[in-house]
Amino acid sequence: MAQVKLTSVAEAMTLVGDGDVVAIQNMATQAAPMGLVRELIRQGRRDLGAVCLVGGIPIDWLAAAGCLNRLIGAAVSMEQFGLCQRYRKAVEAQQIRVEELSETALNARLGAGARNLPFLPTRGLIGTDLIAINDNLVMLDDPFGGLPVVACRALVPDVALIHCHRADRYGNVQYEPTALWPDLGIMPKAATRVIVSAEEIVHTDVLRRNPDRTVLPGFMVDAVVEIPWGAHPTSFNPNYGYDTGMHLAWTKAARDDDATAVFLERYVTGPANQVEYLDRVGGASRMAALARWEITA
Amino acid sequence: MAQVKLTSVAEAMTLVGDGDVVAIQNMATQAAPMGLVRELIRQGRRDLGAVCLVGGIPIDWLAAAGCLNRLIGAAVSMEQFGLCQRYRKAVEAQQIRVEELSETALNARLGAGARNLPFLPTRGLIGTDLIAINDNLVMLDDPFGGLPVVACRALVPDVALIHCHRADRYGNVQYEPTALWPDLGIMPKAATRVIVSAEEIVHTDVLRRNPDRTVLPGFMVDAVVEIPWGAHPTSFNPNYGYDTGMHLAWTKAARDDDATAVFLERYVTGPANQVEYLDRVGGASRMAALARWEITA
Amino acid sequence: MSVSPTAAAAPSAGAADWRSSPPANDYTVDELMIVALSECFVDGDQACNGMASFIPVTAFQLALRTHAPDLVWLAGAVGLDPQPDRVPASTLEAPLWRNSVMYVEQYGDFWNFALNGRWLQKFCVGAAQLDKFGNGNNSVIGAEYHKPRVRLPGTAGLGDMGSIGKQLYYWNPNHNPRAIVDRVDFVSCAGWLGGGDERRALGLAGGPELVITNLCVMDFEPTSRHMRLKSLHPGISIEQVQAATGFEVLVPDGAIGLTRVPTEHEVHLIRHVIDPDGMRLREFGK
Amino acid sequence: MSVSPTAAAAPSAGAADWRSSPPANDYTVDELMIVALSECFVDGDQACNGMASFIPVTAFQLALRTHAPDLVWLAGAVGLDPQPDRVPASTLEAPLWRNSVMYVEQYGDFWNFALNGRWLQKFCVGAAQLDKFGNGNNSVIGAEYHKPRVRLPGTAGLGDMGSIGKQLYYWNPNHNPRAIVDRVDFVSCAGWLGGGDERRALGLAGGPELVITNLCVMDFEPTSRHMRLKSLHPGISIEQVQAATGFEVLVPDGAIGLTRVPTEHEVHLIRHVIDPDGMRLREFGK
Repeated sequence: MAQVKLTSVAEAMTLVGDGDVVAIQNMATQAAPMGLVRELIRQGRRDLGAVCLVGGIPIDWLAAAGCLNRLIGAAVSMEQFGLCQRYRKAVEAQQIRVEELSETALNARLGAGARNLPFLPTRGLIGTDLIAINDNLVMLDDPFGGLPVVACRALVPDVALIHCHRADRYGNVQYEPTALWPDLGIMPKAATRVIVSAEEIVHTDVLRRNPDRTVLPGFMVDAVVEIPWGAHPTSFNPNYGYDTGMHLAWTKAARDDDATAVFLERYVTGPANQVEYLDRVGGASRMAALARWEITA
Repeated sequence: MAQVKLTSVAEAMTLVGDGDVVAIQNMATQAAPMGLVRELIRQGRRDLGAVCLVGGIPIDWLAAAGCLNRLIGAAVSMEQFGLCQRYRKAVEAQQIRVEELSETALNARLGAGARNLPFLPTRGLIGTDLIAINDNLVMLDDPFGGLPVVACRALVPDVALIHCHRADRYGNVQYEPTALWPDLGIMPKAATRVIVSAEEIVHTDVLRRNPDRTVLPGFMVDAVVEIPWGAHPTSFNPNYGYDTGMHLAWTKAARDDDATAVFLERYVTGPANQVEYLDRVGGASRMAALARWEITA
Repeated sequence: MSVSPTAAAAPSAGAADWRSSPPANDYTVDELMIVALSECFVDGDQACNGMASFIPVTAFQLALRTHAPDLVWLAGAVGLDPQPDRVPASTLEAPLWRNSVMYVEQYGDFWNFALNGRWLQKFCVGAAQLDKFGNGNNSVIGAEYHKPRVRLPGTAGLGDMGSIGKQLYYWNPNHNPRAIVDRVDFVSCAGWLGGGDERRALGLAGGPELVITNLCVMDFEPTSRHMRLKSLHPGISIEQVQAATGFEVLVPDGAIGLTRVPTEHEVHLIRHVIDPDGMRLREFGK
Repeated sequence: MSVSPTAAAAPSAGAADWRSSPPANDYTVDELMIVALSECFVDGDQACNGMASFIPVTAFQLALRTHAPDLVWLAGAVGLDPQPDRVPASTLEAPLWRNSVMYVEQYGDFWNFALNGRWLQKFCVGAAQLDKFGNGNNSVIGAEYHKPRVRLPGTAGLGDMGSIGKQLYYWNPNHNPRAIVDRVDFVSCAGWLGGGDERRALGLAGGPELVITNLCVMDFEPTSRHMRLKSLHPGISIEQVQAATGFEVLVPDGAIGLTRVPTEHEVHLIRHVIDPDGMRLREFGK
């Protein structure tokens, strides 16, 4: 299995087209593939649909940059840093349309997509107003005479964006022992294309030492890119914590259109590469502090 | 979570009643909870239904001892050691009735049981003769207009029997990094009661060193028993290989009713405990050879 | 076998103190709410928390250290039985999961546990809007879903937890008539729906049990399923509750009890052991 | 970045040899079958094996060492790209998974890959009975399912693989009229069903491609989907095939080709590198 998938971030992100549905790994302040997301913005992708379980700062930056016109997910929130204000304003201005799903319904839609099933059922959402407004959900009688279920139509995102601890050049992806969020468990299996950024690219023999930690086989991955600190400013357990200062700087900038534009230029579209980005957000000393989980207030 | 689940094998197996549906972890020659199964036979349980993905020697011993009257599973085979002859004869004599499912259909039935759903769908089995003869499978139209699916009715076994590498006294169960068979992934989550045997009972602090290796939380487990070499004569990777000599001795004995009775008395009902059992199957030197995976011819 | 003889005793350390401790004089409303919520959890319960859930997280840890040492806490739906140093700045980040016995994977495992009716009996809900029948809304404010006046974070796990047989415990540190309303603008967490038998008729077990606010504790009248005053926090009047609520709260006949005041021991645990950094005060905008 | 410059070259070591190696004089039928099956797998394919699959396992490893270094082998549906010492006594036990890049969990992961139409394109099927339309039977011999004359092991993964769009490659080291029959007693692996369009009408992609036995290689005529002779093993006649088959095998017009003879290099790899213990001979009752 020697097909090499290692490439540059610029090349990798050409696998995303305007209008694509893009599944983005993320949980509030955790584990977002930020290096990949910033490149999406730099390349000026438009009319994207984002899929996330609980999207945080990547959704807000994509919304602020005008890349999104729809979102499929269970929530958008930066937890302690509050709602994503640019996303919220775009929804309220009807620039982004939301398909809001419970967690089991999102998992069911993606699970059906991964397994080539037309739908999967859940018993979540029953009684809520979220079913009637969604063409991808329908009440279905149990053919065995039990209680009805909510059938959730298969969702096959065009692309999934994933960040991981290490990968080899063939796209085999490893995670350190840590909490695994649903995005990783099912998003890349449902998506047509998969782009992975890794803290580190290693020789395949390194992966063979811990085959239980490999979470995606190379044959599912279309492109892999080395991006150290690639989840910053979100956390990437156990390597580093989320960057409190960066989240606060964003929530402050996001209140104002001009400040938002300045922020995006400085941190997203301005830096030519990951090294320049890291310099602008504080460089090696700040990364070392994040690695000690010191910036968590 | 200090509720203590640690008990004796004799006490634990009283959680299984005559007539129960018992899900048994196993894959051909691997990872069967043999210490628990032998105790089921010693206690003379009757009219059991066994659930297995691919059952091997535990199914054949239960069949030989007259404990089973039905089986739900995808296959029964000891792979290189051939078909399970006592099970086969009992089916051909209509003493055991078989509900034969493909692997996805069994996973769907158990998955629905675990998730309190009335059914889960699969696209496996379509076109085979296995659907029409099974009341727990029915063709169902896709409510979104796509291809039909096979709805698989929820299965909730009364008890699941699991063997693991280590557990604490509260029933938190750990596996070493190794192949995880579907039995472990879903059987104990679907079953009403869960009985676990462990190679070793350890302090909870030992589990806290590798929380990613914990596969079942104590709150799902009803009883935990320490049984070293508890999967013998099946393999338990990485600790030890399957016992070739013991499998061959069984396949020879199983050809003849008297030899079968002698075998069962000697190895199953005769030994009063695991120490006596291990003595009869070769003692410490043989176990050491199995730990080196030397007996694999 | 290597079981330490002290293992079983460890979780109930300090158990003697909490029963005999006198009421505190200097408790604050956050501590009162935490104690009231803590009392809802008993030995054998399994409970988990979501995002920004400082009051539930503190309440679970208080229960574990007092009356419910055998409570099972699945922190952030990820870390089983963790031993955090203190309540951290996030209730859904790694510092909460220190020394966990198990990491639970979300897609494969957490919802296996949660959907199964036997496990995770109780769930704490923070909702932007809550109505008289215990329905929650974290989706949108405004009449048209796709033209919202305010876009809220989204249903996340609430859209499941409301429908799959859990007992729901709402908490709200800011009891006001825009938050506790006659009818939610949009049902993103199923409560008693239109009241009466409507929820049960859909085959839904469980449902809203209690509402704990900065003013009072409320339950739901068993026939109508209408929100009802259960106890007033010390110093709060029925009129104050009524003025802060967007509908007429049911008031039972006879005297209304007072919410139990935290003991000195409970206040000590909350302030100095569980949450010395005062993260719980973030829920009060501090 | 720590990628070794030699990593990409490693899998194709010996690639020069296999193209120029002359036909072997002393090959045996097991080696002939393995080479024929090996040719079915090309770079980029993903393939997995089940229980007691010595011929497929040897064929995958032969393909990896010759014409298909980029074949992805998911050994026993568990170990990705392993480096076994030699073919072990079981094709579904740990010695096969030595040095795997990934362990695939069955419930959560393997069927995600297998059910998805894009991955695991080809599957090797060993069936107790195989019929003229490529339907397989590993369930029961006899007219009544619940009163079987012979209880076979069970459908296992075949009941899925036949229905979910895979290309099926049957192998049988003992071509005889009780194994290759007019109609299977029971369909536990869906082939071309009743022939013609019947399979496609059910929305099933994929289907039986080839049958490789100890006598010949057969495919399926594209319109009728009836089993058809493709090549004869050296020294075998059409009449011998016909006598060993439970129905009339289609014979195409013109000359029937011979199955390609293994090269000296292929024989060397099979006998001395891949399977020095001769585990493949177990399929021939040795």
